[in-house]
Amino acid sequence: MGSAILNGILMGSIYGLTAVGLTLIFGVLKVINFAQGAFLMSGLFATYWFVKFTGTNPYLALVVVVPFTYFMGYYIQKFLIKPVFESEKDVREPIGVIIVTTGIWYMLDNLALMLFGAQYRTINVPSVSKAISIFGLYAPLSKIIGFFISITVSGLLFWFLKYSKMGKAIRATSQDREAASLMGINQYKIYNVTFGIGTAICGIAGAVLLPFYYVYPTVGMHLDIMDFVIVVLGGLGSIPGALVGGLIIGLIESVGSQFIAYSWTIEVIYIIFLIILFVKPSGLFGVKGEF
Amino acid sequence: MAILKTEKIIKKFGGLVAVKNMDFEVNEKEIVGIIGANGAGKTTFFNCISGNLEPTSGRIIFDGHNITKYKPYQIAKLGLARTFQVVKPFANKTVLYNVTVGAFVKTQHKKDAIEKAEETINFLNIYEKKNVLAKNLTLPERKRLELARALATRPKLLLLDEVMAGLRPDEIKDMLKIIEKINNHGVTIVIIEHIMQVIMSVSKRIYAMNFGEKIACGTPEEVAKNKNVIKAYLGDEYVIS
Amino acid sequence: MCKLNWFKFSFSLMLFFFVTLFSGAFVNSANAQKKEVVIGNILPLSGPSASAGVEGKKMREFIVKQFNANGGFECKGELNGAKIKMIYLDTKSNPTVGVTDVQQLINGDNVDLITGAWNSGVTYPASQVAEMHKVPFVVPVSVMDRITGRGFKYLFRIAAKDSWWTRDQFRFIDYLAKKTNKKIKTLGLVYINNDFGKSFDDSWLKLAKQHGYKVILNESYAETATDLTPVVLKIKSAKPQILLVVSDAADAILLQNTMANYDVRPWAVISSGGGQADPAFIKNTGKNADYLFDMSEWAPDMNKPGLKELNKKFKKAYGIDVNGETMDAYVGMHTIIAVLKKTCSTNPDKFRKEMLRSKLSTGPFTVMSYPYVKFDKDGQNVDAGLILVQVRKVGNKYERVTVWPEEDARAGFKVVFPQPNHY
Amino acid sequence: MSFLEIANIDVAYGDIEVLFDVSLYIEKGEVLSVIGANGAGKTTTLKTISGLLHPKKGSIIFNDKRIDNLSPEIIVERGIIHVPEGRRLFPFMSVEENLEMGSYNSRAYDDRFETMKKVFDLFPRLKERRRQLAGTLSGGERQMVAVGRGLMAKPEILMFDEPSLGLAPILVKDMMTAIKEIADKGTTIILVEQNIHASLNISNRAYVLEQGYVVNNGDAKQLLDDPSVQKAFLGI
Amino acid sequence: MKFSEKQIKLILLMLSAIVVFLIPVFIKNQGYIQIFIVVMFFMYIATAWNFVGGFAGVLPLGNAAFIAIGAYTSTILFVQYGISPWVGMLAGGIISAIIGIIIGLPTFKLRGAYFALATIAFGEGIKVLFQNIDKIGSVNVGGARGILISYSGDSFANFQWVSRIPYYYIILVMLIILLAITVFLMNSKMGYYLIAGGEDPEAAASLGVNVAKYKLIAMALSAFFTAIAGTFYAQWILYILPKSVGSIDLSFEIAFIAIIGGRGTIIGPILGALLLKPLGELTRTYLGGALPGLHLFILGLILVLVMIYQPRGIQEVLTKIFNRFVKKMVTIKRS
Repeated sequence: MGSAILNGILMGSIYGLTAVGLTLIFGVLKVINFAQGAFLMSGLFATYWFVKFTGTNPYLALVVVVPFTYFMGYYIQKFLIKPVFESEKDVREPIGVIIVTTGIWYMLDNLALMLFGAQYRTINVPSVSKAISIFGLYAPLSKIIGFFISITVSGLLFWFLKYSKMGKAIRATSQDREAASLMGINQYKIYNVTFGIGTAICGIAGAVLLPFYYVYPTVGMHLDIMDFVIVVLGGLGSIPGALVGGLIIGLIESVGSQFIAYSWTIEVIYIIFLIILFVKPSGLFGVKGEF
Repeated sequence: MAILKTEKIIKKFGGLVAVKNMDFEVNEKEIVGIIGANGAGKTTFFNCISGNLEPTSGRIIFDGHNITKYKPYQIAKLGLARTFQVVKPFANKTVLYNVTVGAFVKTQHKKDAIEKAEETINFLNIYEKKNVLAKNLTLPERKRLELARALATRPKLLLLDEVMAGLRPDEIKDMLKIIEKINNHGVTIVIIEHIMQVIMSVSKRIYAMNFGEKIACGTPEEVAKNKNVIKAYLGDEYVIS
Repeated sequence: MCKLNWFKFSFSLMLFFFVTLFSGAFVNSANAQKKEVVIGNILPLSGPSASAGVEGKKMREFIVKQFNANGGFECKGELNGAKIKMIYLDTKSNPTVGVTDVQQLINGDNVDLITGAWNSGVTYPASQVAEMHKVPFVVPVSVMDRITGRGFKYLFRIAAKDSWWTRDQFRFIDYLAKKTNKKIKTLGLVYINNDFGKSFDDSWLKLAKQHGYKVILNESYAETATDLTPVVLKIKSAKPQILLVVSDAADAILLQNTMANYDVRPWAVISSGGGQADPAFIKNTGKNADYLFDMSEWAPDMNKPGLKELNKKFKKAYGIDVNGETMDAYVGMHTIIAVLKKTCSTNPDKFRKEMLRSKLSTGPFTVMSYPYVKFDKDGQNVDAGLILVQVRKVGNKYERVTVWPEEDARAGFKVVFPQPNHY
Repeated sequence: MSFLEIANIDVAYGDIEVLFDVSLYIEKGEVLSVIGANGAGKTTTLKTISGLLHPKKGSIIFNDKRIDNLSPEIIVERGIIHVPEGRRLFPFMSVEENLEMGSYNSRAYDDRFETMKKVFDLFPRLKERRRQLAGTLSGGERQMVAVGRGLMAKPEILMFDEPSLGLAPILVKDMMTAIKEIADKGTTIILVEQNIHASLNISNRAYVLEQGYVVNNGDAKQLLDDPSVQKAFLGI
Repeated sequence: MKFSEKQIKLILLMLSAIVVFLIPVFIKNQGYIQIFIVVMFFMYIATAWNFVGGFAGVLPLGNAAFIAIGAYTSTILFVQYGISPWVGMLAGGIISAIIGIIIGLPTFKLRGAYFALATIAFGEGIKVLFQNIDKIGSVNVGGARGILISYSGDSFANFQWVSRIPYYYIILVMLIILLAITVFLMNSKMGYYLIAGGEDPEAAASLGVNVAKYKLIAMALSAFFTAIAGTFYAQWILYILPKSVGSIDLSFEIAFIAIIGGRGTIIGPILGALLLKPLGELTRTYLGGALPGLHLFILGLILVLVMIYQPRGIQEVLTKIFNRFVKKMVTIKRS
């Protein structure tokens, strides 16, 4: 039981990390990025190939994976999402961007399928995949590292948004686009950067997941839906909310399954999700406009 | 006889009181104006009457019904129509389509509705635009469309929210003529406007609002001379000079 | 408004018309040739079981290439001189896609015969479509019981069915207990929540009762599960002596690695030839799969005549060793070819008659674990035998080593039970 | 050539034209009022200068360079700062952060702490509230932040859109005093107001807009006494 | 002889109708008939989606759930109780409409993206439910194994045939009926109110439109007709499985077909299916093994391009071309 709770917390924080990018992008652009899962897949593949070619530690791969996913997101926003975003500026319920991001998702997933084939790939890092004992509770080192990376990345992101010039500009843009541009902030550059950061976090999540997970072209799909649930639970646009939402999902999955069949836990998650949506659409912890 | 009467309407948004104790009365077939500076609470007050906002407290009686808690569509069906300050046409549909939606209030049949709609469009002199998509209209045309749509519901009372804003003097003149024409057909009209010279020429009575409160009420001449009104409009010192 | 919509509607129908013309052009070209036997293959070429499908496809190509290069059919009858044309369609492991594939093959490509589909869940509905159209369907792999026994006339299965698999799994457990003098009392059952997993679980539960074992864990997990730790923790706390597992490819890897990482070591883990038999499994688990028992119909270390030579040729052509997947395809294709040779016709009734009459035991059929291929009137290969392999370290690599039945076991290897360091 | 010169611009939102052939200029160091009723085009004029809108026709020249097709952030870099109507603060950022955003442009960023000190001198109230979220401030305080934020950008020209809107009369006076003080320190100011008395009192010159046209302009004090101005508003 | 534009369009319509009805007579290859069925099936479900997704102006992404409900209702009734699928079809439609209303009540209060997410969760929730439930009492739901409908000979009552041609005509008739209903509704008060509510709920309400009520009606209609397609699907494939009738991919595909074609227009879903489905089927069958994923990549690309260059769908430009073409025909006839 204790191990189940520990696993729930560790996995939950990692799920949370996968959702942080999604919530950040929503917070600033007010766009739900359906391609989130595909970005995650890209991060996983990038990590995989880095480890395959260099034979080094997956966490070292961050050096390459983060810039790669950052620029991927940056330019996808710049060339594919921005035109639709601009033309929909005055639309009451903009769904064009949702559809474009879904198109990007299909393209990325199937590009990976054509390039790498459908097979499953794992990397074996015995040094971190072994479960170690902490006060009698067991968890693999890779998840513990993942937990700390999740917390660190979220913390760094929080710090970045709170104190850096660019971070403040991002927050200002998210709160009032027009006023921000009157401050001399180029809002589209901010969007590109935000998108880049959001996808870079997916890259980090990929590096964190790979040591105990596997990668194949459509791997993002399950995590995608999971992430939607997480961000709505925690409040769309809230970074701590994403972590808390992740923890809730992780705990339901891990602890809940000690009482009911594992295949039913997902149903529980959907029901909770729908209830939250209907009762408190702003999420459990979301404060509008705050990260 | 009063067709519309509000008693002590209060509307709060969080801590902000947007409308304070508005008592307001309109008699049948009257044209009544509401004036006030930007942010005086005129539109919020309108929204309370038309059901788009529920007042925090108070009572609204329209044509014998207590409509305080009615939904907008129920109020519209009772014969109280409104236009919006920021026009809200169904942008991807034609003028005729827009107006027909309004005309359906009184009929189930498309033929009747279209007939009524065409009549209304004709009445407002935009017949030649009837097959143009609403998004391709000019501002004055959109304002007329907004009016036509409301009018197609064959209302007893019409709430007009700044139908003149953004129009040129000659266009304003046309609009004033239309408003009088509508009124001559027996429709009661309440109109919000800041351009006082415009509103004074049509209204029989005027209410002036500032900071959500009624600060004056009476004939146009009375209101224009009211100190509170001048102060609200031109600033403090103006009254003295 | 009204006018406009009708116009648009008519316009769409116009377009429809053009598409029709366009496709009509295809029809003619597709039917032009007819001096060949067209065999439709439905396989998982993408999706979760893709690696199995892709390797099966390689072996099929290998056989047919050789067969056609040798001049095709030589027999008395309509097929003399005919060659084999293969058409491959991807099922994505999705039953619906499989069904549409079969319909496409029969109705569009006019195939004479169909083979596939690896996933039981696909084979089950897809074979009905073939049956409706009286097109023979040869199943080399899918094991789900319900596939045969439906009174189908044109369905033939070479693989053993799952009740035989589970039967032999329990015989093996009995064997282990007897051989090692260990008292085996408790079982844990873990299965993937799909048609394949569910049908194994059903018969395990029955057999456990019959054999007098106590099931202390019966757990399913969703196909889409991202983290199997909760399942592993449940195993850890229930501590069954024997763990029976049925998985697809991805989850097999995840489950095995997670168990190893949490040091969850029952006396034995016995899997059911699903994901654990996938070539990707050992590649991605390695040491973590050490001492796992997996059920199989074939293993490369069985000392069968002709196998070495076959492996050499195949490896030269495709760069991989033959394995369970490729061998299933191998027997499947050779069964089809052998029977067609005898009938020298694509007539489905003749095919059925010959299928039921034949007992194939020579030539390519010597490489299997069982001595011959023979079908009963349900179309089931009657003596499809099963073996158990254990994953063991050989040299510096992990391999599937045949350990049971004892007579087939690889020289120098014996069952290791209970596994070292078990709980 | 004047400091800022707008020549014959037409501006439209989509198809809807709101400014017709508007021309105006401002000299360095001046306080210029643009007055008119709602919908007259005052805000549009400011938005066009600050680059949020682009004119369909005509030109805007600042410091001898055309700026009418530049994007807002570049115009900010050049030194024209627009304090928008309704304050438009960043509600979930503190007062200090809001002010800092004002100095986002590269001309002002390095001196931000110094400038902030000056702003705090001008509005001591803000110093007390520096850590408070802007969304929780009172109306007057918000307006102070908005003005302070404009100052933080080290403006050459500072444009105010209805700074007195929604403020109690006493606060209007304070605000106008503050604006005057800013002007006295050498910043050129364009002031858009409905409260014409307050604004004309501190202005050098003024333009009167009606329905998108410039209908009158001249010395602020003279316009203040011009009955036609009063008529434009009250219709008397 | 002279024809007006209207007459020419009518003649073209008649001609195309005749062609569509005669296709099975001329095309003997049932493989192509199969593709036509797939295309029409998607035209049908995308048209049903359009009630909510197009006219009511929101983005539902869980419509596969209704297909699942329809398919499961009729299949369970047929397989276990011997009730004809035609009856089951109606039952499934009604159950689905009721569920549509129940789910619509809270979800229509949500805006934009939240609505889309809620429908995704609803769709996935229904799928997982079907996956996990083996039996309810004596009713065998089949769980993750799905339900196979045994073929018991060609029969109209049992809704099953070996030949594809009956299915062709059934889906064709279903499509024509649905289109006729759509055309009729969109030209009635209901249609006007629905579209008005979708374009601007606030303005519509002020004109007397009970926006919520009409959205719910649209939801019920959409659910009803989608569920009927579910029954068709079950009898056509003769096998249902949660992950194939209830999958999120299917929900997405339905929406994308309508959107690419042009949501909120009657022709949109037709054109969308006509563009995307044959492309998908042909690349899958002819390139299938060679480049798996290519057709989905192309789908994604089309989605992105359409949203950037033709946000109102391909119908806009195609209708223009068609109208120009008809005009030209008029002038030719006249000269």
